[in-house]
Amino acid sequence: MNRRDGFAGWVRNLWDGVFSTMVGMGITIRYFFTKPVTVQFPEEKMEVAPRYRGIHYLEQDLCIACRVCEKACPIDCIEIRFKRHPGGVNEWFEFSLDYNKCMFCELCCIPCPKSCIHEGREYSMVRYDRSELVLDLLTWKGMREVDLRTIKEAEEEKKRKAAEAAARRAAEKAKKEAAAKEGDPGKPRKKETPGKRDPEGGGDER
Amino acid sequence: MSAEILAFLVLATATVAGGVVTLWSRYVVHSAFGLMLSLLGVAGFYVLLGSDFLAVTQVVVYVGGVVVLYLFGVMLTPPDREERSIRRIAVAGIFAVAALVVLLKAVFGMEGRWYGVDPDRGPASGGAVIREVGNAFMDKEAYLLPFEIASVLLLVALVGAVFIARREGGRGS
Amino acid sequence: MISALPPAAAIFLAQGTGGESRSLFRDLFGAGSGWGSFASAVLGFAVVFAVASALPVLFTWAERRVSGRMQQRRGPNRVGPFGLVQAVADGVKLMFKEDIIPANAERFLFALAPGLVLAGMIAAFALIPFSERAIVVDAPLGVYLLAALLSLQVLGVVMAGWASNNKWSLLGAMREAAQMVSYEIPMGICLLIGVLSFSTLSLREMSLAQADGWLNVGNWLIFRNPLFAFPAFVVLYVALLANTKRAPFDLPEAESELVSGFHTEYSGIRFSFFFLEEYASMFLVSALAVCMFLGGWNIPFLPGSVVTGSVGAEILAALVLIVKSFALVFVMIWLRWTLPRIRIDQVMNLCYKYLTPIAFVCLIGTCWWELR
Amino acid sequence: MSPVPLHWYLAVAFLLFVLGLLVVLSRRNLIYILMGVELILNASSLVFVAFGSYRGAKGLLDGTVIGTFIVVLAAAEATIALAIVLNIFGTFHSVRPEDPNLLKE
Repeated sequence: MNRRDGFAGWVRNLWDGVFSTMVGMGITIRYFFTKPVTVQFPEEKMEVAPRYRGIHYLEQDLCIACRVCEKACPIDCIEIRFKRHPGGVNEWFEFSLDYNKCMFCELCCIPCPKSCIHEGREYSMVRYDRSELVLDLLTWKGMREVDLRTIKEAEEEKKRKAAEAAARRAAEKAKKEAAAKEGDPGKPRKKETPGKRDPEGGGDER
Repeated sequence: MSAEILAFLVLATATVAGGVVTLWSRYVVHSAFGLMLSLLGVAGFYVLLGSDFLAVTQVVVYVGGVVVLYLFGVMLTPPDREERSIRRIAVAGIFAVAALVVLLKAVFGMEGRWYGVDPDRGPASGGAVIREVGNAFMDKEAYLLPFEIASVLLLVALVGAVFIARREGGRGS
Repeated sequence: MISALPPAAAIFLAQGTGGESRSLFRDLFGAGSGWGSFASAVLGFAVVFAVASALPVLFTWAERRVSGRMQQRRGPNRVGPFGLVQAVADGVKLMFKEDIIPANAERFLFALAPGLVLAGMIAAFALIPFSERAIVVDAPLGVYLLAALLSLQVLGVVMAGWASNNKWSLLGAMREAAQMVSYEIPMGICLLIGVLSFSTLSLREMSLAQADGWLNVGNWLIFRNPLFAFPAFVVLYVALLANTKRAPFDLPEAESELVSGFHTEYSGIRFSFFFLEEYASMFLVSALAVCMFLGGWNIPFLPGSVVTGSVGAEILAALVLIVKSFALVFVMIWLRWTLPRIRIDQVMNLCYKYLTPIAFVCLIGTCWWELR
Repeated sequence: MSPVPLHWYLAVAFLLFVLGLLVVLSRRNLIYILMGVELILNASSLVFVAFGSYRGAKGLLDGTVIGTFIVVLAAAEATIALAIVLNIFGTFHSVRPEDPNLLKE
């Protein structure tokens, strides 16, 4: 603060002190009457993003035991044990994921031909012992229905956006070709500044 | 044994023990706390003697002010773990005992002339109410002049202390 | 054990100063001195100790809830309804924690200091008039004695800081000593304004004198003498805030610079003594300001004559006093989460350049107001 | 119920006086000496109040007033003396009474 001399400065300092305290107190009391943003963790959980990668969920009845995910896993944390009976019936023993190692890269879910393994929305991995972090997805019931639905919706959304992006790309390509036919390729390209990009259509960026 | 005597004995122990700590301690801080104990004991005596105003004044001024001042003084000067010298205390003791003898002679030598003082009657009770003390301070017939002089003394002490402690020019300014 | 002695001694002293006082326990045991007064002192100590340790429990809870809400959190809400029992749980935890005395500490002074700090606080609780009769000691010197007991705890803090043998503790103790001794000046002058206005030192008589005004609030000192008593009340509040070492004046225990200052080395039950003292003194100084400036136990908008005499009225009056004090405590908590800690030179500037002159002006103005 | 005899108070006051005198005479540190002076002042104040109290209410009043004056005196003395001690320490880097001896030379 700049130096203030004399009695007028004294009064102004005093006024500043009182006034700024009042302003500050006004701000804190306003916060006092707002709702707390705390989430009571074990009972209620924070809503995660739709494409959050949490503990996996296996749609067992769809799975054909092709072991693609096991092979795709870069850190080898998936272990699958089953017995294939004649007639395509699989007797499952184990489909376990070692969450001590898993880094939630989603590389197991992408190649799945039946897309029956998903990254769920459960993120709490508090256990008393490390061995308890090896979860058998056949018996683990951590996934809620709503999670499954949200995942489905998110995936549909992803597909829809990918389709949209593809359509737009096709349209642009067609436009570009049309422009190229007119023999003036510079102008339309100039319009494609990053600021004009549609914020919703992020799919084409990946 | 009545409660007063018990309280007196406790307070006397505290007072004298505090004085002994002040005399005998190796650390100045211990001495200051011994002094505090002693002063609190004296405040307790004032309560027993019926002078509660003086007791509270003692606590406010001495314990809350002067002792804190000494602690400041102690902490602003280097630690001085000067060893207690029996010889010096013995020499000082001779003087102290001589002074004590003179005092005792003076006090008890004129015991016949302790006007109105009855050593066995017990302390006054309900006396020295704050209102009376205030009136005595403001009474022209009683203590107005000493009171004014004391206020001037305090003012002079305040200005003097500020002037002495002020470091101007030279070292450390 | 050592720590428990000073509070008992202090309450005895406080009881003894009640020369012509009337109080609950004196009446109970007969007005005479001697063993009767000793017994009444013991009982008074028990009651005051209970009150002085029950209120901080409430206030720690309130502080944590309020500060939580001010930061958009919830605060403790697990133990008991709304987390009310949390403070009790914490107290029990502190009691069973290991009580560490550092190897190089002064053992005796280290053990004595928390008790000394708590002593003045608990004794001072005996002087608060919760209602016309619910007062342990109605000392004729009430306000003066209270100021004395408040000033006593500086020594406990300095003792704790020195005995810990820790440089941060010592620095915190020195800050505390400088701060408390300085802020006693504006505090004393503002208390003098109340004493001047009611021409009594007894807190009970002050509260009685503030009854029966316009809407039963007209006689409160800040309304009776608004021009000078209101600034004096604000100055007193700030000085008391500094006296209780609350933020923004919590330099003696500044966590960020001094790792909690004078009680760095304390743990377990002894630490809880310091903790208790801070919260008890929050209530104590608020009650002092209420008794002097905000009408004590008088209920606003309800004439005092309606509710005097019965036991229920006494309880209602005590509740009113507690609610008023709690409002001031709330403002303390509120200020804590509003203002950052100020520097030591700013603390001293505020005291000597701002509060003391304002207090003096208010004092002289009050003299004029009362004589006019 | 027997009250405390006056002589007990006098005994404590004298003991305090002697202790203060011993501190003043035997210690070689200015702060100690000031503390000794405080003890002596308190002893004298105690004697005043004790005598006054055993004379009755009027005497207690006088004793209280004189005791208050002694407290005032002691406070003034402590501030000034401590300021001087700190000044001596600033000049001579010592708090011993024999060290400020420039006038000797």
